[in-house]
Amino acid sequence: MSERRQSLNRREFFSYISVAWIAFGAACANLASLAFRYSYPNVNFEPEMEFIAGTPDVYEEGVDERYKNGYGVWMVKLEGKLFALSNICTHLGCIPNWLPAELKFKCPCHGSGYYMSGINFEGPAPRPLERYAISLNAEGKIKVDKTKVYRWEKGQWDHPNSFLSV
Amino acid sequence: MRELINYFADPIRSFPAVCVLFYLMMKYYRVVGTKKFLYWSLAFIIPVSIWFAIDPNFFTILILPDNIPIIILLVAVGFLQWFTFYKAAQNDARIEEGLGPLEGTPENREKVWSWPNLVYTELFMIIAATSFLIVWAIVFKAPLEEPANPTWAPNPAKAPWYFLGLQEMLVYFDPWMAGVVLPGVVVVGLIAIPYIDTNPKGNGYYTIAERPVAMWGFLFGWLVLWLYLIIVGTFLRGPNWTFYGPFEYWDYHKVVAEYNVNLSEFMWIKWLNTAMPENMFVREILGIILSLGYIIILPPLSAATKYGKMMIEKVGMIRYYIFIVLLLLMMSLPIKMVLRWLFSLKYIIALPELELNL
Amino acid sequence: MAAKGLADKVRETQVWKSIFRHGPPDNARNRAAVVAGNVFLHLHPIKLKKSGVQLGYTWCMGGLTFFIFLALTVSGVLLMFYYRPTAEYAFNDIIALREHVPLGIMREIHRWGAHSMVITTWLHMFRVFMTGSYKPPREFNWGVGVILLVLTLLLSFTGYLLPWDQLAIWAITVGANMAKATPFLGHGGPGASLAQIGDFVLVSDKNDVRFQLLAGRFVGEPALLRFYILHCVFIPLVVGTLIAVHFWRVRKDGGISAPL
Amino acid sequence: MKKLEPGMAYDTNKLNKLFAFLSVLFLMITVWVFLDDYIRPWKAVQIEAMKIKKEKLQAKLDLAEKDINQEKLTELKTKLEEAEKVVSKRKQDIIKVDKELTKIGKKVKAETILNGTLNSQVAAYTFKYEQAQLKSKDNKAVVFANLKEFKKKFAESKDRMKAFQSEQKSLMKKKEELQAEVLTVERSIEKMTVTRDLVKKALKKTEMGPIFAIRNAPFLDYLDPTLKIEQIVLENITDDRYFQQVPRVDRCITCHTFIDQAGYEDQPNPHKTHPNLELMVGRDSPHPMKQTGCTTCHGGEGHRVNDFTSVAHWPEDEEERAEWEEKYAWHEPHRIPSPMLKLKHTEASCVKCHQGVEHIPGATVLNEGRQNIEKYGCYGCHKIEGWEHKRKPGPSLEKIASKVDKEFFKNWVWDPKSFNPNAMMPSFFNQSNNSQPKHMVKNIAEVNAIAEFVWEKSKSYRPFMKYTGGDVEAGKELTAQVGCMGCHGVEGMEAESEKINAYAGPYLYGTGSKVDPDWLVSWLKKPSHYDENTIMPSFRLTDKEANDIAAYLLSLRNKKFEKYTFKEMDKESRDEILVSYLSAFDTEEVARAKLAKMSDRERTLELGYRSVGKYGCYSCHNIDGFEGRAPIGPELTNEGSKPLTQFGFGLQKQVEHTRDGWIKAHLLDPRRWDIGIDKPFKDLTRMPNFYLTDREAETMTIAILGQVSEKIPLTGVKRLDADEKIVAEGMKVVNKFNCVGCHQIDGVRGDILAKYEDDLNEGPPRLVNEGHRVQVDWFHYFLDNVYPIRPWLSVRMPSYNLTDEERNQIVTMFQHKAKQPTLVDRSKIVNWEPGEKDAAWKLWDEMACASCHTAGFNNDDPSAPNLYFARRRLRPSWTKKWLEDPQAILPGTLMPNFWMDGESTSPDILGGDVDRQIDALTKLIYEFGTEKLPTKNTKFWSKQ
Repeated sequence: MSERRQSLNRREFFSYISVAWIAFGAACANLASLAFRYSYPNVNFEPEMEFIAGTPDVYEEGVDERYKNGYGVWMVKLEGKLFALSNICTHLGCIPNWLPAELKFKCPCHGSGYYMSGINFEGPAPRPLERYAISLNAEGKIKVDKTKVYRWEKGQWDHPNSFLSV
Repeated sequence: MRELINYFADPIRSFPAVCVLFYLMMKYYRVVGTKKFLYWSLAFIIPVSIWFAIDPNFFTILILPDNIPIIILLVAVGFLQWFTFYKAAQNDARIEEGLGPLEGTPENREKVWSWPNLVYTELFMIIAATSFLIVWAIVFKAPLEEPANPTWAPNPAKAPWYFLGLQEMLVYFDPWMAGVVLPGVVVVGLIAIPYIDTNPKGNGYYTIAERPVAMWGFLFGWLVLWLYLIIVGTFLRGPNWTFYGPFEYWDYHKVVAEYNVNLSEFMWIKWLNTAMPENMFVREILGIILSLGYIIILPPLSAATKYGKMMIEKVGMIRYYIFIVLLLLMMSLPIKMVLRWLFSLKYIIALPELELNL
Repeated sequence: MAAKGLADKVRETQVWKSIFRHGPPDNARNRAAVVAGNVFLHLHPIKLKKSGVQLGYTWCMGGLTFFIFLALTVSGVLLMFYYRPTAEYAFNDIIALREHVPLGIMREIHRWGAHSMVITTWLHMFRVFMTGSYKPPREFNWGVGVILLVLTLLLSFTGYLLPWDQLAIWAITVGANMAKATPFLGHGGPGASLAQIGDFVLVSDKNDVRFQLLAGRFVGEPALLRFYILHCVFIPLVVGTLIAVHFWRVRKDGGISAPL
Repeated sequence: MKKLEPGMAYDTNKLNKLFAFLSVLFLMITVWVFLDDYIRPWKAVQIEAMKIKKEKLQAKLDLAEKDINQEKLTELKTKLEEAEKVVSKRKQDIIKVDKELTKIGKKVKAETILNGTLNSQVAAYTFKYEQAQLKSKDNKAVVFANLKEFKKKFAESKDRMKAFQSEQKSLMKKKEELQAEVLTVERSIEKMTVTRDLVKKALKKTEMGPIFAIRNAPFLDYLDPTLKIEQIVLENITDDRYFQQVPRVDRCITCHTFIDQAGYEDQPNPHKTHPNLELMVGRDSPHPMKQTGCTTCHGGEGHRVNDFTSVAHWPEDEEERAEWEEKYAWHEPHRIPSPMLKLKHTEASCVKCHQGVEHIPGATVLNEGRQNIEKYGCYGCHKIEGWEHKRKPGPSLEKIASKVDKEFFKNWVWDPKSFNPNAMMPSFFNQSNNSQPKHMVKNIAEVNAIAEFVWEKSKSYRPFMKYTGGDVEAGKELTAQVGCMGCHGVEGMEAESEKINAYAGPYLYGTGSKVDPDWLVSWLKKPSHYDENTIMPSFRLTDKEANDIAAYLLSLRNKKFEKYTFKEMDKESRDEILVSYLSAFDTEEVARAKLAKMSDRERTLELGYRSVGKYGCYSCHNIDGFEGRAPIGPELTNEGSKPLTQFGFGLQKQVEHTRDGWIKAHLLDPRRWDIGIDKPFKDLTRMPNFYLTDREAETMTIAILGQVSEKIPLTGVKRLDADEKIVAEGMKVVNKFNCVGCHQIDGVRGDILAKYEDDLNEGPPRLVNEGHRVQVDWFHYFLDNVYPIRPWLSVRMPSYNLTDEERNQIVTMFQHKAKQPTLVDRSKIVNWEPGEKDAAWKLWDEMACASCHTAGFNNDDPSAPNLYFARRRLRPSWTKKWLEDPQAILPGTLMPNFWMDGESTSPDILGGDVDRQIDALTKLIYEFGTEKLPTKNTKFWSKQ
């Protein structure tokens, strides 16, 4: 067998065929990566993850529910901090209610309760509610970015983007 | 010059011309099937095509994205048709010399390995085809018109290009013929071909001399009745399905004088100069007789001729009759076309009461 | 040389050997083994007549038709990621495919591929006729081929509606109106008016073949869904099956034709 | 040829070479796909936008830096250092507090754990207890005891926790106090630099560094690209997909990046800010971008982004077209039902959402166009939805015989402009398509027949007054003064007429050659006597005044026109036309037989009748016998959506092949489509020529373009509230009687004021918030019993012939526009506080009110309204506002402001309190005011 191979012009054989297979492989890989890229849409129609929530002075101390239904966010002003609290229960993803009389969030599904700050204190919830990134834009308006999440148990609530000092 | 071409492109004139061309081509296929002919015709066709394409009106139709496949098809068919003639001419010459076809020579009958011969060839074709498709896709965007609107029809409303031959037939036949019966006959006829054609020669190699009937019949249907009609339907039919020359602007308001008369009207009003009979079958009696005669009486009559007898001897009664009926049905299209052009004949049988118009 | 040595070492590993059960296909045994042992390649015979590999003889149109069918399947499946066959979204989704979906030529590949497949099918049949390859023993396979041709046209035709633009619905309207004229089965066809018992109309615009095709009297949303299913599921399955038959019979009827 | 290996069809080497070649080609093509997909034109635009933004932010940053008071900043910084020193002295204390904080933190944490455990125990025992109760288990009591125990513990733990937490808080506060100096200084530094820091942050985002490159690299751009397609999804506005209405998606902002951000006005397109952000696009405007979108107004294909042309941009003019063709390879987009409107036509779209109103604020060109449609009465012949309530544009011809001479009538119909260059009546004859002699003969026959027919139908009318001759000069002055020019242009006062551009009534030109003197004087005196439906009001002229005005108008003669004699009817032509009518459904023979049975007179009248129908005279004029006939022209309601292929361009190659091109060309010369086309006489285009100016045609084109079939969901359109609906209805009446010809209503129109540029006070009063000014019952009374209010005016408020409903609509219109209640309880206005009344009289004297409002106080000529009638007329709340600052309500008014800048001119009365002074004065006016209303003969100076 090796003798037969010797009889071929080996260098030529190897060079052309390897160029051919490498180029062919690369082209196929190219097409495959295109197909991969194809599965990520460039535009989507989900509710916007970023929204402008007015100026800081519109909020009073306490929980503000005006962005809850549209964007799923409570704007909470507490002890000189304004933050955007997620309205998704950390237990099984239900939507808790804000009970202004008892000053707590109470989840109707399994009874998890959270303080105004988002810290859980009763029921099965394993951890506090999440906070979203909040910042001021160049016009001085509040921008809430739901793509960035800050979690208490990771010590992220001290991150400068997780609250606004007011 | 352009006016002249516009004038001659009208199916009334171009159809006979195409038929004549077809006749010449088949008759002198050995002249056509030479490289010299190919070069000369290329030398002629390429500048002429360029000249055609320069015309803005023709160009707009030409580069409609959905018309590109037709151009590709035409180029491919043009070349391959020449190529078959070329091969057939070679083979036929060899056969006359008693050498047998090229495909049958010992070196071509030699068995070769699928790997790498066949597998590589296929791979190359796949790569080439993929590349071609991608380039085509990049260069030409798929058409997209206004959103579907059931209340407003675009003008012209055309079927996909591969059905334009059928749509062109609609000019001459009612939908049940052009859209149902004739396509059905085409499919049935195609399936029937191997069973009718008992000629054992020409299996596995290009030849024309050895199977003239099959070749003339098939190529006439394929080139003239199918492809030519697609060309007409695509390039020469504009708004209102009116004829437009290749260099003509598609003016929506073009009006063509056209008034067609039924055979029964010819008969009763023009020839007999009486009123139309009340009974519809009586009214259409001539058409009915002619049509039935065409399909029922012509076959036995033809069987009695010299050619008929010869064929029956070769293939047997049943095959002969099936063949003849299919042939007659195929020929009904050019016959109807010619009748329309010569006599403005609308229907041979006009029974709108039964939706039966022929 | 070092590279060559490495290559040889790779070839001797258990993994390589488990995948490629034979050596490089440069001798008779391996050439046979590679074709016979590979599920994709074993469609081919191990050896075939020389004319069968010559492009001048085969034009490779049948093979291309099959390849384009595969390419259409892949691109079609990918298109289904972004296309919803509803009157509400169909047109907008087609615009999206051009305007913002990544790889903006997917639709073009599919559409031009479809046209190509029609062309290659025709040319394949043209070649088969020219070489008389339908003659015994291949009569049946020619018939299968004719049916595949019809199905190819139907595939293309059903797909024509999906962009849901004026071109689409009016082309389908023109096409579907021919079904209306089917003798005895379409309400505008000859003989339909005979199929009537008193007031009871057997063939009318709401129960004839066109209605069956469109699921309505005109091209509307039900027709869109129906054509979508026909285009994406039903016809491709039938075509796939018939292609298998067609290939099988090519092998069983003595491979690619050649002079007897 | 090389000998091949056995079993081989090809040389393996050659195969490999070919394979290599094809593979490399394949690879290159796949790379091409990648690039083709990656390179999209909008990306370049966005990069450009980033650069622009960077420049702008840089400038802003420089400004912010400059704004920061550097001296103060350094001062603060030194202060900070000092503060730090102070604080560092308390280091020990801080450390101590920190330690305590850690300790207490630990305690809190421990307690939290305990608390949590107890909480769960409580929950668990609650459940257990409930179950035990439910199933009546034996251990109920034990469980309950446990539950109680845990509850107690939980409560205790909670208490402890609260204690710890409050301790924690106080410690934190303590720590803050210890650091107080530093914190305060830090805070004030931050306050100073906050703007700068924000801008800096934003500037950082415009950097195009390696991260930017990676985020937007091919293939990797799925991660989180910064260059991306931006879109607005409009739930309230839909695309018509014919089977479905689909929320519209506009992606225009992908390239028009700063369209809603102020500050980019100086940039070229597409980066320019939208003009007039307060009205359009701006976040706080009535049409915010996210709700209104872009294509709603501009049209075009908003969902497309890849190609300048496919978006269906449309150039403004030839110049821009050429520019685009070069710059963007623009061409006319194909297969687009509605391309973008030309920029100058954008206002057409307002109509889509603002329906049922006569006037769309801000849409100046559109309003002008609609006004022109009203002026020329397009709606008479063409149905337009929403215009059905308009009266017929032309005068009634039911009694025409008594008004003008038949010869005049014929000549007028033949060519109105030759009599009156400003005639609004369009020209039907001698146009480009019917000026051939063979057509003229027939046209002349038709006009003769029309005249005969109209005279035949004309009812008899006898003027109730005789013209007795008058003073031409006095008449001219009266014509100029009383207010005729609010509705009429007048010959002899061309300059003023042009300024006012009135159109509700005809331009009075050559009147002497036109009308019967007796008719004229009767008409002036009492228009409704001749035509009870006329909108022409009575000016309450004395007989002398009427005669004087008539004398002036009769002195206007068109001598040239008077000499015209109209050609006799060619009877053969008449018969020929009649035959063509009669043979519509019959053979010519039958038609001729029918004709033969008719007398000569009958034939003429028949042709007259047919011709009135043919030319649609009845669409604009009331003619007996044509009541209820459908208008003659095609409906224009959806003209703006009509497919282009349905417009016949004839042989007019120079007309732009667009909707607007056709419409404008059609308006300028409707007969042009017949040029070069052979049509039978009866099929010639009949739309008459209005000889419009280019501007008129342009604005009308815009108004017509807005008539589209597009459906906007109710949630998307401007919906009128209860008040606005009433206002819209009332405005229809106001426009019908052309009140706006004289009165400017809240800033709109008041055409005649153009005549009083020098002193607006001489013109008809501007009505600002009129519904707030006057009382409803007074208004009703006034409209029916007009009496002079402002003694200095020579222009008169005429008396209209209003129905009760119309009067009601006008009054409620003003009332609801001002959002006022219907009635004012006048009995409760005046309730004097002790001493207030005296103070009021004192003010009255000090301000010398009676020096202008003299009526009833002295015998001087009044130069201001009679205040005795103010009680019934004015609303007290308005009166106060008026007194407070008349200029704010009616700039330029002669009423002085006595409380300039909130300071009284009489500081010693009522303590100089502005509000109390105004209150007192108001009360005074209502105190001495009378409940009786004046009549038209009431003198200005009368107390009653």
